[in-house]
Amino acid sequence: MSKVEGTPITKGAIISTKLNTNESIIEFLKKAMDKKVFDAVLVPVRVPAGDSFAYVLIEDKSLLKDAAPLSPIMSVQGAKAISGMTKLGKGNMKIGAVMRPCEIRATVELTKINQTNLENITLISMDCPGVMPISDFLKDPEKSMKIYEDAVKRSDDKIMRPVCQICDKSSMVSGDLHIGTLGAKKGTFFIVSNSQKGNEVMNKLGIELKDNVDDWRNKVQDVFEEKHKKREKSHKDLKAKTTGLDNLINTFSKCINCHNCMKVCPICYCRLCYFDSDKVKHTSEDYLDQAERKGSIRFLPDTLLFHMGRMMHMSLSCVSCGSCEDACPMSIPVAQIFSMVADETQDLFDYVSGRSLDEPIPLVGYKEDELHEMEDAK
Amino acid sequence: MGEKKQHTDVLVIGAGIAGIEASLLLSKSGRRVHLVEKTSYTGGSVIKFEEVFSNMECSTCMVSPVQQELLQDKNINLLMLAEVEEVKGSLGNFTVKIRKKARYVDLQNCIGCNACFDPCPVSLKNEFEEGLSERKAIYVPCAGALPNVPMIDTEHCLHFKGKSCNACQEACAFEAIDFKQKDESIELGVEAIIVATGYDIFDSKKTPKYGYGKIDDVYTAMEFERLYASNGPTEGQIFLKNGKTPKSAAIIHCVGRDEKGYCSAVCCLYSLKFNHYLKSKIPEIKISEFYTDLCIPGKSHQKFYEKMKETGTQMIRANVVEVTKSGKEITVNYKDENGKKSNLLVDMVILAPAIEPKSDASELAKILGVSLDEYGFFKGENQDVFSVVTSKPGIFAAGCCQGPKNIQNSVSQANAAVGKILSATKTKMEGDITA
Amino acid sequence: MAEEFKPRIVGFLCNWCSYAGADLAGTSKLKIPSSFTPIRVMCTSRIDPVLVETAFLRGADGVLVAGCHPGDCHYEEGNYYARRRFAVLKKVVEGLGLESERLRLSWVSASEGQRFADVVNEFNEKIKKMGANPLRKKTSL
Amino acid sequence: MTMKIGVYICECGPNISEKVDIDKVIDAVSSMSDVAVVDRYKLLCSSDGKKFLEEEIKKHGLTHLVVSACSPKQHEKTFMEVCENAGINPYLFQIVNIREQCAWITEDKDEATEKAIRLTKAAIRRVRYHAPLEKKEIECNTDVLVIGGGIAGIEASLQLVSANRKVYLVEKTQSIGGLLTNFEKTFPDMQPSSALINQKIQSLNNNENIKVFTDSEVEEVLGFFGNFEIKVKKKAEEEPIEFDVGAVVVATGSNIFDPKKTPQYGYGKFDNVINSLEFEKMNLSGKISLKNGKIPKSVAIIHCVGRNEKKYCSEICCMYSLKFVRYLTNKIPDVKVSNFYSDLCLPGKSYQKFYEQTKGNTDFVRSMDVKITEKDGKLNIEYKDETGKKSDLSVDMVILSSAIEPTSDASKLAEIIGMSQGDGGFFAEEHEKLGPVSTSTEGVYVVGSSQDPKSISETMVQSEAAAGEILSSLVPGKKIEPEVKVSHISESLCTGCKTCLSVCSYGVITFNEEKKISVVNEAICRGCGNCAAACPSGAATIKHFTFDQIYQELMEAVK
Repeated sequence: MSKVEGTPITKGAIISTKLNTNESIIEFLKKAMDKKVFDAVLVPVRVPAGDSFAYVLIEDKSLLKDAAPLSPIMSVQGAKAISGMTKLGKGNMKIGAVMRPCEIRATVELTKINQTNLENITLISMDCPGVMPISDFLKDPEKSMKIYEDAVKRSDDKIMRPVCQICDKSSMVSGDLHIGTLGAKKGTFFIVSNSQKGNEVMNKLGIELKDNVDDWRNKVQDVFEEKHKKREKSHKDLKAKTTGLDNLINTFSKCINCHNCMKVCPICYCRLCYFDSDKVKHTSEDYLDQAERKGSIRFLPDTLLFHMGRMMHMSLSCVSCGSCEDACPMSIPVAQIFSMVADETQDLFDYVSGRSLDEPIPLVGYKEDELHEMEDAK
Repeated sequence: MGEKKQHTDVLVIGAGIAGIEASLLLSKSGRRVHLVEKTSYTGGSVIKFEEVFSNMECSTCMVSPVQQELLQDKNINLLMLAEVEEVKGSLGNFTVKIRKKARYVDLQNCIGCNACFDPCPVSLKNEFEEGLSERKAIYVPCAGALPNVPMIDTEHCLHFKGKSCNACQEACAFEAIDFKQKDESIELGVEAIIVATGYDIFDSKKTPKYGYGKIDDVYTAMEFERLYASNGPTEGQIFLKNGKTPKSAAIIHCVGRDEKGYCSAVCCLYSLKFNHYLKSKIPEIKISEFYTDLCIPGKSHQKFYEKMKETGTQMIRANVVEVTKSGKEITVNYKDENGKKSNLLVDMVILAPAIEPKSDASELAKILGVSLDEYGFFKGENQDVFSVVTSKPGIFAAGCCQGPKNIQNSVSQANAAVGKILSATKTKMEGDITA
Repeated sequence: MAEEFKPRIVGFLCNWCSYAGADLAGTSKLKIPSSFTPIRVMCTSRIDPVLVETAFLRGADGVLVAGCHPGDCHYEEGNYYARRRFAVLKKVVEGLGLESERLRLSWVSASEGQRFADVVNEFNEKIKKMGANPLRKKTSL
Repeated sequence: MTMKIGVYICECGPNISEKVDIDKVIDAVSSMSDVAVVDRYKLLCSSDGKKFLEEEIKKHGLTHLVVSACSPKQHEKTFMEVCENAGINPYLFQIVNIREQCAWITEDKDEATEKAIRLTKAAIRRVRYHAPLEKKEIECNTDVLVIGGGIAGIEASLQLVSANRKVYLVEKTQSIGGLLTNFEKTFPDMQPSSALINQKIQSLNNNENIKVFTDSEVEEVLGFFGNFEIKVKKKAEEEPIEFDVGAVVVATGSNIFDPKKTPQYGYGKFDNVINSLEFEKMNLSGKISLKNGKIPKSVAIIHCVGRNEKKYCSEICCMYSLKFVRYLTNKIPDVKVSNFYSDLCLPGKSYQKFYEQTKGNTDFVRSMDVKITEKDGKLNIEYKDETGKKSDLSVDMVILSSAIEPTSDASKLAEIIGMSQGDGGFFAEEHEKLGPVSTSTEGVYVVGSSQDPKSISETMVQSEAAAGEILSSLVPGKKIEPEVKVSHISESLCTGCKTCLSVCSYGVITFNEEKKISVVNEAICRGCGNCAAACPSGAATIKHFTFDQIYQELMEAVK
């Protein structure tokens, strides 16, 4: 499986602070709003009841205090927020959006298919320690908060989403700005820019990008390498457990066709999912035919078709964020399976979802001389 | 308009690619077309090729859709086994006499099941396959020929030699075979005439030094095209007379160029195409091309040449090339560019002969009353080498009957001839329609 | 005594090349297993991968996608797009540990009647060895 | 109205009946729902057969028709006509190929019968999902825009113009005539170019139906075949001129390769090294002379200048180089001319003769690695001859036969019109063989050396060819009948991801910015269905090859 190289960026800014990462990011956003670099920011905020987090578009600086860029869970995938906000136009506000690397990668994918408008958006990511499965968090939100913070301190990923535990793209891959904590000396963090837009923001903020960020870059490289190994290993184990006809059936026959996985998927952008459309609704005659052939047919039918169909439609863009698995009421390891297949389909074209806006999604193009292993021309 | 009777039909002579394209375009414009073809099938020489340079497109895939379109076009009166006998009159009102030989197989009734072939007791060399395979006295030239309706070769058919053989008729379930069919003489009035009768290939026997006809495994380009054709005599398998697969081949360019006194424009390119043919069937084969000047004009062809060279083909600039055979071995003797004598042993030789006018071109020119150039091709207006306008108003020439050229240029000329015809009368025609 | 296994093979054939090639196999009276079912489409680029998945999951023993050779597409480049879609589909099937060998992409031109017959017969033999598509009898999908 | 499907099986004499037990087929399909009548006939494509079908349709009041017979390539059209005559929509019909792809390829009769049943059932299931499709007719504008006022554009305009057809000729420079106006003579006939071009320009100017815009450039081309909207910008004028046409002919010609890019020839460094166009002009001026006014006693012509850089042979350089020899020996009888070349490219029937008649007046040096230096006031040509031996020659003047290349603004124009550029950056024709002057944008034609390097004579033929295509398809008073089996995109399902736009090879899909959805221009869609398979939301469908229709066939196939 092709892995993402750590960023080539060598220069950035090293900021000294007494604040923790969350606070530092908020501080940074405040400054940006003071200087009118952003008119508003999009950032996760803990909901009043305290038992979840939601993306909130904040225009009133004073409300930034409730922001939680490093929220312990991912309730809504950030790309969905961005596309919801900008699909019908860029709007007239400059917005800073603080999201996890996988959310930004999903945003990049959606942008390729015209589902967002990033003109007025600055995408800011941070080194991501992962998020907890929502269900775990909800058992006792207060306790979970502690557990999470503690785990982050110890950079222990065991409590995180399974796909977070094997995420080898947990730092800057794309986007405009990035807050780096990996490899940072105590009481400091890195800010690096990844685009012209990013440079301009830093410029307006009067922060020069002249410090050497090798410590961060090297650490990111190490993390990527290590997680990549882990990822390949876990995919191997997963293959053994879940693939092959019988395993697949055991895995997916639990599915209740609620299609939650599709509904929360940032990449699934269709107005009406193909697999909710009339195309896959058939006459009773047709179902009886199948029953006759198979001996019996379950309802609702075509479970595997749904999952395979989705893999066909979105695995090239899948960012392995794990939202689908969180949303599955039957605890099917759907995100792990999708990420495993996605790695393979993306490999066909040396494609990495969300790596760059300049890489078109493979299915909209072709090379004349490729994929000969797939064909048997004379 | 009233004064003199004006025809609007158009006569097209030759149902090769140029004739077909011209007919379809004329029909699209609403004209009625009479398409006269000498043979029993459409497609001319292009359907003999498996692939065409430089994109190596499958020729059948390219042409059969237009052939189908032609056969189903109600504006086009396709007269096969037919020849123009007499042309009178001038632009706007030519009177044309056409002799149409009997096919003895009814085009409507025959459904192309080929049931009549097996019972036929006569077996002959198949000219379409350059004599590399057999056919019966009732036959289609090759599988997939369009229309897929056989004809009877009366010269060899026992029935027509006074014997009491009715084998094919008995085998036919559709009463499609009609020994009583008569040759017809058809008279037509047409506004204009497009000549698209194509070309012949220079007879390599006229250049004995290449050993053609004397030495086995010396093939002409056309023979080789059929050898490679998946609907040809060997279903595309290339092997020597002794059934073995050749390990080496020599391709000799410009066969007949000195004799004809011109460059045939396509030989270098189809010779390079043969590289692809050979390599795709016999990857390990050693190929040497003997040439003097490489003529690969245009934006796409050098790229094609480079690609062919990558396959390791040896390009030898040579003159005084001669092919001899001693024992089992074929030797190509030549002088290289340093004037040094050299030779090369090969299993197989492919000759790239020149393109020359059809043997009956001068006859047709006489009938039409148009002049040929010194080489026997139809002559363009004044000195214009590429023009489709002949010496007689209302008569146009397109494709290789006008001079050697590739398919693209033949089709351009076909469309140009149509352009000239429609242009000359557009105001009138369009006036009629709008009126 | 069990009846000999006849693989149900579905063939999506493009109108201009492969379907014409199949016709030529017919006019040339070549033999092709009767359990092969041709489905004509104008271009391989029309073949919705979900239809191929459906065929596979509903129990087709083999699915053949056949079109013009690269460069010969009647619509200029349709078969290149088809090839990419097919590749992704095959990877998905493979990735899930299912028998991706039951999916085949072949280029057959209008003059290749013999090749068409060979492709289908060869594929048929291969599927015979593999046996029936186990998905055919699976209820809980 | 209830569905009444008629199913008819053709015996095709013995061809089907001997291999397929037709009565078994009839039994097998009769019970299917919506099937009103099933019958057999000895030969349905015969005139009796067609009459029989027509009567059956009327007699039973059939709404749909299935005919199990031969390949659609044989008789689909035939039976669609039968439907029309019998008054049902021809697309409510499905032909089943039980001859070529069943009877003829199956040994065993039971197997063939079983397959014929399967195929016929599949067709019955499919035809239930057929929708009637209506032929559309589209009004079209028959005027034509011709871009480029060289010989190609002029010839096209003259061929096209008529009382009922305006031609708009747009030329970038201040005068028409193009490259040709720089030539004294044309090869191989050596007739004066002026004779050819002036008289054409005359008739062009005298024709009030040809509107010439000089100093002008095309700014915008919107719309499609039969209905293009054009904006032309004239230099020094504020407002662009707007008009509508039905077709566009691109005849923008070519440039010659700049020899400065091949420094070994010393062009721009040495006074008397000139390129071919400069020489044409010098010759036209009547006097061939060196910079110092003296008459050259010796001249070298270097072939293939820029060929390695461009990576193609420009076809005409060998011939115009030979023409230069004629120019030179005409004006300077005692001049010594040498041609440095690698391969002589003289394609076609009349070039070699020209060569034979010219070669007496010049040396032909087959050479490699040609390099030009200056040595005591003269030009020195160093080269390797064909044996690889180093050699040199001293001359007064050097003419560089430069390659032909696309004009510098070709890509800009391609952008505006939506044409693609192919090998060497020349405009891409629709099909290398069968579509030499059409492009993948219907109604846009490309002629002359903007498509591929070529001679004047070939250029004019292409212009006439484009005229042929246009005159036959855009006839005043006639409407265009587009393909009916085209793609359609559902407004309510489209999510505006533009995937279909990127995969369409013919640019027939556009994006509606207000509604944020993709829209198919059914007038020019070719019906390949690529968009339908590419669209993940199933918003795009292709008529007569819909998901449902194929699904039904499929389900019978895997039954």
